[in-house]
Amino acid sequence: MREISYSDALREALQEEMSRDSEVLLIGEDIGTYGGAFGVTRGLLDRFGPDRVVETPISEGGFVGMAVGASLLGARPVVEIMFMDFMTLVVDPLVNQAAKLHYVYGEQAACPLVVRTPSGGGRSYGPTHSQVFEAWFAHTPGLKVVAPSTPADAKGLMKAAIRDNNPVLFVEHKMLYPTRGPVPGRGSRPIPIGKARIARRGTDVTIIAWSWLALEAEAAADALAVDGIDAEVIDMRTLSPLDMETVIESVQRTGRLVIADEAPRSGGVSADIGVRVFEQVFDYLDGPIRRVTTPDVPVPASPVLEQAALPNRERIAAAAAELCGAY
Amino acid sequence: MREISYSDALREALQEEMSRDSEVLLIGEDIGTYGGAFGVTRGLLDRFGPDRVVETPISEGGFVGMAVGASLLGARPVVEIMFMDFMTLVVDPLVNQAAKLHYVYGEQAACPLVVRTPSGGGRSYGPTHSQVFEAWFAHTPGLKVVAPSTPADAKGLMKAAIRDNNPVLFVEHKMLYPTRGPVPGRGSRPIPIGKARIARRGTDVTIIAWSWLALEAEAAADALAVDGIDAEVIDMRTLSPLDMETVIESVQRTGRLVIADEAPRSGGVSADIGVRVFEQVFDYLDGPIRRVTTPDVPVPASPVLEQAALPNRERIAAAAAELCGAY
Amino acid sequence: MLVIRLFEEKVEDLFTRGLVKGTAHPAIGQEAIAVGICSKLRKGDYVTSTHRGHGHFIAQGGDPNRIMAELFGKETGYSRGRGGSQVMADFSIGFLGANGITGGSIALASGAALALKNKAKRGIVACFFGDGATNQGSFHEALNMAAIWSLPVVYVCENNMYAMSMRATDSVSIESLATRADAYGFPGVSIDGNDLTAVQDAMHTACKRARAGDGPTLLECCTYRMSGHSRGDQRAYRSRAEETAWKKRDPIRATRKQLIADGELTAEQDREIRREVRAAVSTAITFAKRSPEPDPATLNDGVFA
Amino acid sequence: MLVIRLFEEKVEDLFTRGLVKGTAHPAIGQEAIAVGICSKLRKGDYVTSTHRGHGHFIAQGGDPNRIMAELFGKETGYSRGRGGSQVMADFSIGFLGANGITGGSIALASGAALALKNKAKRGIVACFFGDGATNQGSFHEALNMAAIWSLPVVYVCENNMYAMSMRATDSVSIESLATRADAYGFPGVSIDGNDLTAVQDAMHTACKRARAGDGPTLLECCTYRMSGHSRGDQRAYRSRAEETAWKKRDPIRATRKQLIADGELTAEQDREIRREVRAAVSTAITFAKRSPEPDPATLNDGVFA
Ligand SMILES: Cc1ncc(C[n+]2csc(CCOP(=O)(O)OP(=O)(O)O)c2C)c(N)n1
Ligand SMILES: Cc1ncc(C[n+]2csc(CCOP(=O)(O)OP(=O)(O)O)c2C)c(N)n1
Ligand SMILES: [Mg+2]
Ligand SMILES: [Mg+2]
Repeated sequence: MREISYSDALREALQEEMSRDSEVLLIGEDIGTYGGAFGVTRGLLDRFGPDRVVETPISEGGFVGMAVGASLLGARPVVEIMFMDFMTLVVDPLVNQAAKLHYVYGEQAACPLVVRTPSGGGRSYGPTHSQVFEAWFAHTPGLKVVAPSTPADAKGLMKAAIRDNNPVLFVEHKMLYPTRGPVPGRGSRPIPIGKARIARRGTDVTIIAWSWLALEAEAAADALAVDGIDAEVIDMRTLSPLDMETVIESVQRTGRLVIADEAPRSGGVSADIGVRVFEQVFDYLDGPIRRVTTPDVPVPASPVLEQAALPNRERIAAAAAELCGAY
Repeated sequence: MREISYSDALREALQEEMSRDSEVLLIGEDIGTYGGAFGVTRGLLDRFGPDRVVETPISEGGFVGMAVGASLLGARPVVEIMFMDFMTLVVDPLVNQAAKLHYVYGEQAACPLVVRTPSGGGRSYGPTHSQVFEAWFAHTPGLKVVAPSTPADAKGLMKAAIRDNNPVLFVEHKMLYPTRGPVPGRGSRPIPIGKARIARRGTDVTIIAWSWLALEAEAAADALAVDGIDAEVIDMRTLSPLDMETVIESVQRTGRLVIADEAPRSGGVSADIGVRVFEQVFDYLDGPIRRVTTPDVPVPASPVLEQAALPNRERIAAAAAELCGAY
Repeated sequence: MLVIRLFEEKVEDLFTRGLVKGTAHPAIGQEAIAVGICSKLRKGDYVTSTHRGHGHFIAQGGDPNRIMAELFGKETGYSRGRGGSQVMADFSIGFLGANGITGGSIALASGAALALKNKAKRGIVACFFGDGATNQGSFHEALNMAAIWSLPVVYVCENNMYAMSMRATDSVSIESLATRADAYGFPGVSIDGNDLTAVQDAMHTACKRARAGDGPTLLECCTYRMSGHSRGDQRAYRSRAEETAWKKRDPIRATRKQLIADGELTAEQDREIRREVRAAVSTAITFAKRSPEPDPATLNDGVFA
Repeated sequence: MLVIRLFEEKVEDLFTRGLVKGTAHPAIGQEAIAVGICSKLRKGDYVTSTHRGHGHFIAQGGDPNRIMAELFGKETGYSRGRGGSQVMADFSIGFLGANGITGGSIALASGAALALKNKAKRGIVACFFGDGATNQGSFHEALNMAAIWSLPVVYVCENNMYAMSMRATDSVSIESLATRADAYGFPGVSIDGNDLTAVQDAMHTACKRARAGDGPTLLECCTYRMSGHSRGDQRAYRSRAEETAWKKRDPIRATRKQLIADGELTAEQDREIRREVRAAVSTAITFAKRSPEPDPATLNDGVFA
């Protein structure tokens, strides 16, 4: 299969869905001629025109609220928030409006909305351009949260998110955009939301990750293999609802668990996965779990400090090795 | 000691701190003549005048941002957000500004800000007036989060929060306002942020709760005692930073753990506490933990559905009894 | 007329008897706005509302039985008891929902208008909100975008002189809220919101503009909330004299007087209508009381579509 | 003058050489605003800035060495490497910080002004932001509150015709952003932001008003961002012809010409100043390069005060 980048895969998904369904429209800042801060929507304005590619003033709260309103009348908006850090401004329309509409209004109401946003650190953009806020939205009943790590998953899950009748937060880690991989072409199928992917099979320890850290976890598994440790890597892909079935099945086989999460340690999705394992497979574990996370600090700009803050393949491998008694 | 209500205790703390330090000012909607939606600030406008009791238009994001700015020049604002549900509108100034200021700007900057807000359900106010969002802010490095359950703790922690040089989210469950208890008088001391309180000593099972559910947990313990189960109840009081020392010490003694949390199950503070116990005292536990939470649904308005959604003393007791093998 | 009175009586009834749990915000004194605005809408148009939404809902044709049942938290309510006073909707009649968040519906309405514009359906949206809501950031953001995209929406500001306890004159430094439209470059008009005809006339003009694709209008409808903000409001922030003065300008009384003067209503018809309305309200209450409670077993249903 | 040039040269240097990681937003072409505004401030006054903040910081007296070191992520930087280009401050000179959130500093500035007013310190706050930021809800909310409380703040909108790739004329439906002040009931003035004297004069009036306790002013300073938005911007959204036309209105060139015409600057002095500035910039770069990296062991320090 041809290999394309994560950005290109996203753009293909958007383009195919826009061609397939005229209700799909893009909303966001600088998504037209500029192509979006990370180039994902490049060329789509020319192709679909300004009624389908709606460039907005800098009014995140307002245009997400508008996207919710448009979705009530059948539109399927895909909104870009330029950095996940600015999701702080759109919490109200997502949490107090979008997430509750179907529950309270019933069958008459659906909110087929996708909010796309680049998350995370690694590029020294500093404390207000490097954050990971997935946990807030995974804590919101009525929202779905996906965070694919491969170009193929990005394309498939974007298609699923657009066709889903619920609000979906689509997390695109900014380190992933240039990464490449095989991606099916036109007319490829959506990948179901809510299913984790076993990225690598192994027997000694389960490593759970998603988004950028799923790639780091695979690299960690390669390194562990050299030391004779056979790690299984689960790419969660969806953070809400969590596919605990896949996790539990794996942990029951390996008896050891490492969770990698770029969010600050307190209150991350890692805690949620961890506590569910605790509740469900207490008896199967050979030892405690290890979480590899950013400590409870803002993400510093300086490359030296940023690298000290963020989880990476070395730290994931070290945690797994420690659990396996290798250190 | 005289008994007063939770609201009165808060008002006393505000009044004493305002008298003690002229930098303390109140900011919020309808906090003057109206006295705040739940009456906490009643009388303070008359006493301190409009420069100290600043009534705002309905502009939550704006006036929290302004409070942050004022705090940079030495003011110690105590902001009221009328319902915790509206915290959705103030995430940006708290997370992207207040929480990071000291870390990035160092000693020159402090942000001695308190945001007070009534949380939770139980009064049939419906899905946008009954929510619990503590987990979001506990997930934010640089913010402290307190949620006292007794009038005495409310007074002592409010004093501590006001004197603290960091932004503090002060959660006041709306069911607590009319509850009464002994409260020390004028000049009483602050209660340190970050320390849990053992509300009841016991040997069979540890029940962790905070805010309104701490009272329900105590009632559950009373009920369990009738069945011969001796429950220890820990009132966390502070949700960030977590006093894991007290928790761990207790769990090591009892070997069993129930966590009660009014937030939706996925991603609540209950997950955070649970996973830390898992990481730290894996070997001491006699069985899995039990979390008693609201399921992942919006809080319905109908009393019947609301009661079905929210944790309460019966559910807490049932979970503890199950762990103790009584059912 | 029937609708206005039904509305007032119903809300007053609710409010004074305190038969329902939770909270409710009666729109007593503001009925002419709801009726005047909604009377100009057609099939295919939409309305968004606020925490003070029963009047808008009834004016748009909402079923009083189901509204009342929702206040009682019953399964037959518009939100099957899940929403309560501030969270109910009926999309089939174009009522896109009340809203518990002050200003929350302004962006929603504007987005609905964007969807209508894109579909060239020729529908418009009437967006209700209070004087207090004009100080929210979402008001600013949405009105600006509606302006640049010429969206078919009419912004209806019910300036009832107070946001809870705060006087509108204390929350802004301008004479008229209609001025705010200048910041976005579309017309802002201030009218007497207690004068049904004035509301209808202004709405007529605004609708024409919206339907022609010329963009939004901001209507400031000046009125007075004759009741408290919500249950339990002592109204310490305003004088009884002020309230009495406004009672004289009661829109229901004014409209009745006008209709009788114009010969469109006889005293007999008026009494008849009042009887009918009172009966309809009792029916609604009986309906609500007799309706079943929601089944707790359904609590987790419908979180996702 | 020295400051303006220092600023431009420095940012240009940074930008074109790409010596630092992360991102930077040069204010080339906008120098007259920063200098004109800050030149009217006194000790005890404050400034809040934006993502495009190096110019404001230098104009307010920030140390180029420490700014440059921050861009390099070094321990000697203003934020000890923790903040980067968009997050640095020096409270001792009244610089309350750049800001990574568009519009984020507007409420902060207004709150600082509230604190100053309460203390009767007579200080004022100058609040910089771009044309794009005027579309944020926080702009609306803060300006309204500053108006009702007559806060001592001057809102300085640098209308450089673009917010990233969006033309200001596409993001609003009004002729001049100064009009937005009408929605709050205080003066809004539009001036040529490339004319140092015009900026100073307008700021002089606004300061007088603020210091007298009469409340805020909105200054729209019209200018042009001569460079790209940030590193990597291809500027496909605007024509080279437009850029060339604006080059002719370069504020540095205009100011130099004016000063020479007024006899306040000789060609010799001008060359000397350029030399000094170039040297200062090299010094800053050397300082930054030679400064130590932050110690990773300090990562967790200082989260709480
Ligand atoms: C975001 C938000 N802030 C505060 C409230 C509490 N609240 C409900 S109604 C109201 C007053 C609204 O005033 P206005 O917009 O004038 O409408 P009115 O009540 O006068 O009809 C307030 C403060 C809320 N529901 N939402
Ligand atoms: C809340 C938020 N939205 C978007 C951005 C991304 N962004 C940074 S600067 C900018 C343009 C700002 O335009 P303007 O206010 O005119 O300032 P200028 O860049 O022209 O100086 C954008 C969209 C941001 N930093 N913060
Ligand atoms: Mg009002
Ligand atoms: Mg600009």
